[in-house]
Amino acid sequence: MAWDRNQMAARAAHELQDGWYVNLGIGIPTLVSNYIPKGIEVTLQSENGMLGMGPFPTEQELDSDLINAGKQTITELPQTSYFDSAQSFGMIRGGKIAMAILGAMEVSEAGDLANWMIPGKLVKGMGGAMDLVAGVGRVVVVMDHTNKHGDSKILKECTLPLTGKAVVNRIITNLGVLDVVDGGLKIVETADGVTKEELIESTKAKIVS
Amino acid sequence: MAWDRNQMAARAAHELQDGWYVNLGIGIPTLVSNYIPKGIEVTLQSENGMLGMGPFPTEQELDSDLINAGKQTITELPQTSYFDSAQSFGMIRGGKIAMAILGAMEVSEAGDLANWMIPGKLVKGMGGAMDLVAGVGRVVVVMDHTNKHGDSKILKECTLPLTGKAVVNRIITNLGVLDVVDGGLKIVETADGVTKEELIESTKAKIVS
Amino acid sequence: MKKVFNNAKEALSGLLKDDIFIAAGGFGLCGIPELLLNAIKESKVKNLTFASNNAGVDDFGIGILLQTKQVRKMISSYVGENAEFMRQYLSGELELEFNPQGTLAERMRAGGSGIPAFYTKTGVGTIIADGKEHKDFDGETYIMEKGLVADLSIVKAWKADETGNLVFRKTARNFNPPAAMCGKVCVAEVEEIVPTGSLDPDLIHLPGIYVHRLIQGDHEKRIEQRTLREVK
Amino acid sequence: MKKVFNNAKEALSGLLKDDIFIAAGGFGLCGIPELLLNAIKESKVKNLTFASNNAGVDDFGIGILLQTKQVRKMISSYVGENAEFMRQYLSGELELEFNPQGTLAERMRAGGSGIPAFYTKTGVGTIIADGKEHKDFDGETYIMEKGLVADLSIVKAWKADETGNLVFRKTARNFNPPAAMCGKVCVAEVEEIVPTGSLDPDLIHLPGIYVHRLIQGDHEKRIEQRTLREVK
Repeated sequence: MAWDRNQMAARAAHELQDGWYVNLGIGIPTLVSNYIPKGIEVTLQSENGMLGMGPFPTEQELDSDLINAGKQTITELPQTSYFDSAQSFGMIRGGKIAMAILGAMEVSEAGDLANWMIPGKLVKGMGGAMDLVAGVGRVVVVMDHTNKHGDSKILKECTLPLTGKAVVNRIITNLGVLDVVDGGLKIVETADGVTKEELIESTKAKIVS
Repeated sequence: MAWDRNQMAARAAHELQDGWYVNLGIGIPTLVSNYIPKGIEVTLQSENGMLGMGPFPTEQELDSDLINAGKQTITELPQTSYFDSAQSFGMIRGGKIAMAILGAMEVSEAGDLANWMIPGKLVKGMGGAMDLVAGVGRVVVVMDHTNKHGDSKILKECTLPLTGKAVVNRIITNLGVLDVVDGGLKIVETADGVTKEELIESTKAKIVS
Repeated sequence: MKKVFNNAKEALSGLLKDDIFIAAGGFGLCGIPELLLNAIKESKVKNLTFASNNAGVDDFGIGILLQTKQVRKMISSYVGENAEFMRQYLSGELELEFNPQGTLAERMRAGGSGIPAFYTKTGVGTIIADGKEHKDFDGETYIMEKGLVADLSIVKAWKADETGNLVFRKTARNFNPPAAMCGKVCVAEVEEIVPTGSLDPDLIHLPGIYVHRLIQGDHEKRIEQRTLREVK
Repeated sequence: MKKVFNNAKEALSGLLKDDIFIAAGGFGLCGIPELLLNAIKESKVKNLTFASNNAGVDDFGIGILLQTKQVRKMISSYVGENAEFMRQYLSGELELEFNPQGTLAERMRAGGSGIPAFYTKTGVGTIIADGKEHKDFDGETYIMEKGLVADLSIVKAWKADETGNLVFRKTARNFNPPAAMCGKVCVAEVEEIVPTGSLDPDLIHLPGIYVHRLIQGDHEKRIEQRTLREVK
């Protein structure tokens, strides 16, 4: 019933197209790199200043000068290039990154995204998330459909402070896939064992057909 | 009587300070590099994208990938670095270049500079001159005091289209040295064999003391 | 996704149309995309707008497209070396927009970096500022300049790997990186394509993300002003 | 003009005062000017404003200056790793200005490049846009962000020559070049100073014009999240 984290990541991986430069957020989006379809070459950007992010290092490969945007140690690949953070966000804002796959706290039916702060709670900062959603060619959100209280994270309007307004193109949850279209959200597909009605029932936003 | 081109360049070279990064325009300013005082290290910028410009090449050193802003073949030095033109003008606009020494058609008593176009005549373009005069720390003009008709090139107001408004700090001519100060121009020194009166007489701008 | 093409004509296939806006790298005749310019000439597309610091000379660089009257407008900082340019400009056949050199470079960099406009002191109080928005910051006046986004960028580099990572040589770098950034599509010509993995990732001047198509070829690399020093 | 100093304390001599604004390179704990931060701690200057993407951890990076309460304000994009930071922030002792990461990097680059302000889409429609000038370009709304100019920049590079030309290593480059650019004075610490002439002029990441003082020293280069893959 419904998709687990890895199935969500695998579904998100089907969004990738050959030759694309892509930015993956932390959490489930990171798992997407495990499911890149055969024959599809994508280059992962790490927004601190790297294109061509490789896997985590072995003990021998560990290098304190080589970390990703989540501050984890990583490795480089044959096509890797390094650059400074101004250049890195230049390519993000300039639309050179074809797609970002990100987690979210809330998404609205207009494609508004909230994923950086909860008022009254510890605020860590938006990091590069606002730049990414404003700049990249396509924003795909991967998240659980509901929060731990069972409430829909897809809403008519976000209740949390926004990361970006009208920035999300597609939402992939454990229950299915929705596109942000004119007038609301459109169901693209449902997860294994989930009916259209169940998906609609779990979604507190306008579904259009 | 008065300074020749080389004496003007030699005088201009005394404007240089140790450790400065400097941009020299074409014409007499280029000659300044022949008179850099002993013990003074300056680094010359070529605004197409180079710091640490060396002398013209020998036949053997000739390299089509290595030219200065005047499109002449040049050489590099041990401290040379190359960068792109956006970075190059970033350092110019950002005030990182301590001084530019430039030629001029006209300078006004307010420090306005005209050195790029004569209406009705062939206009070649301003190149980097507008960026230089707007951005560098100090602008020194080196030019003949009068034009070929014997008219002062130092004026109350420029008659030609400006390269920059209130940008010139010091004017070095064949007759002497003038500073742009509040209310007009101040005589700093006169050239060999030129009296203060002669300098004033040749200058169609307000001289203050 | 193969970026490497056999020649300039193939690399430009599908990208050229009348009336498009092309950003070109190079300064003077140094680091200009000569092979791609030749292919544009042969394509016979016309009414082109070029953002390029210079306009080449009569028989090299963008100059060859002026001879064939394929250029409608130039955005440049200095065009002094080109007699045919001047003839067309003075006769009104060719439109010319002068940009200060640094403003032109920054407009390209901005357009490629999602910055629609920025402020600069360059040109304040001159005819360049006419009609542009003025704004004061900390008591100084600046003018607003807009980012440039070109339909196509053509650039020249020294080396590339197969993923389009570029390395330039000496002052031939010049406008090539900002020009590459500002194109919706960028085609690069290089002297040598090396296998992916043979360039040091720390020493790549322009990451392959900016480069969509790539060719290797022989370059004339003409010298505009051969200036030698006397050897004593 | 000698740029090379013996140690961090000497390199900062005459540059530190209460209330100054310092831009620091580094991302997380990677590529941070650890020696200069230690010397700032020892100098006991206070009321500092820092523009730095992160705030270090409690006992490393800018965190050590939070422990000693030398910092009045941070301009950062992410400060999640620092418990003392959060305590001071929540108690009102520390002022915090969140900047989106790309906006912060671009503000530094702009400030160092004579650009007092630029427009970006980043943050439009969010609390980051509150009070900022909005402007439409081609039907899209952007906000104006201002360039940052710091009294002092402190950065960390891998290698330098004696004229201050810098080379960085892998992702330790990050904010260091833009931070260096935006300082009225910039002090750099490196792992190795090599003789002038031993760096390839084509492969210098940051020209020495941006670097006023220079030290060589031993770096801890602490790893924040040691993440390994399993070897089968």
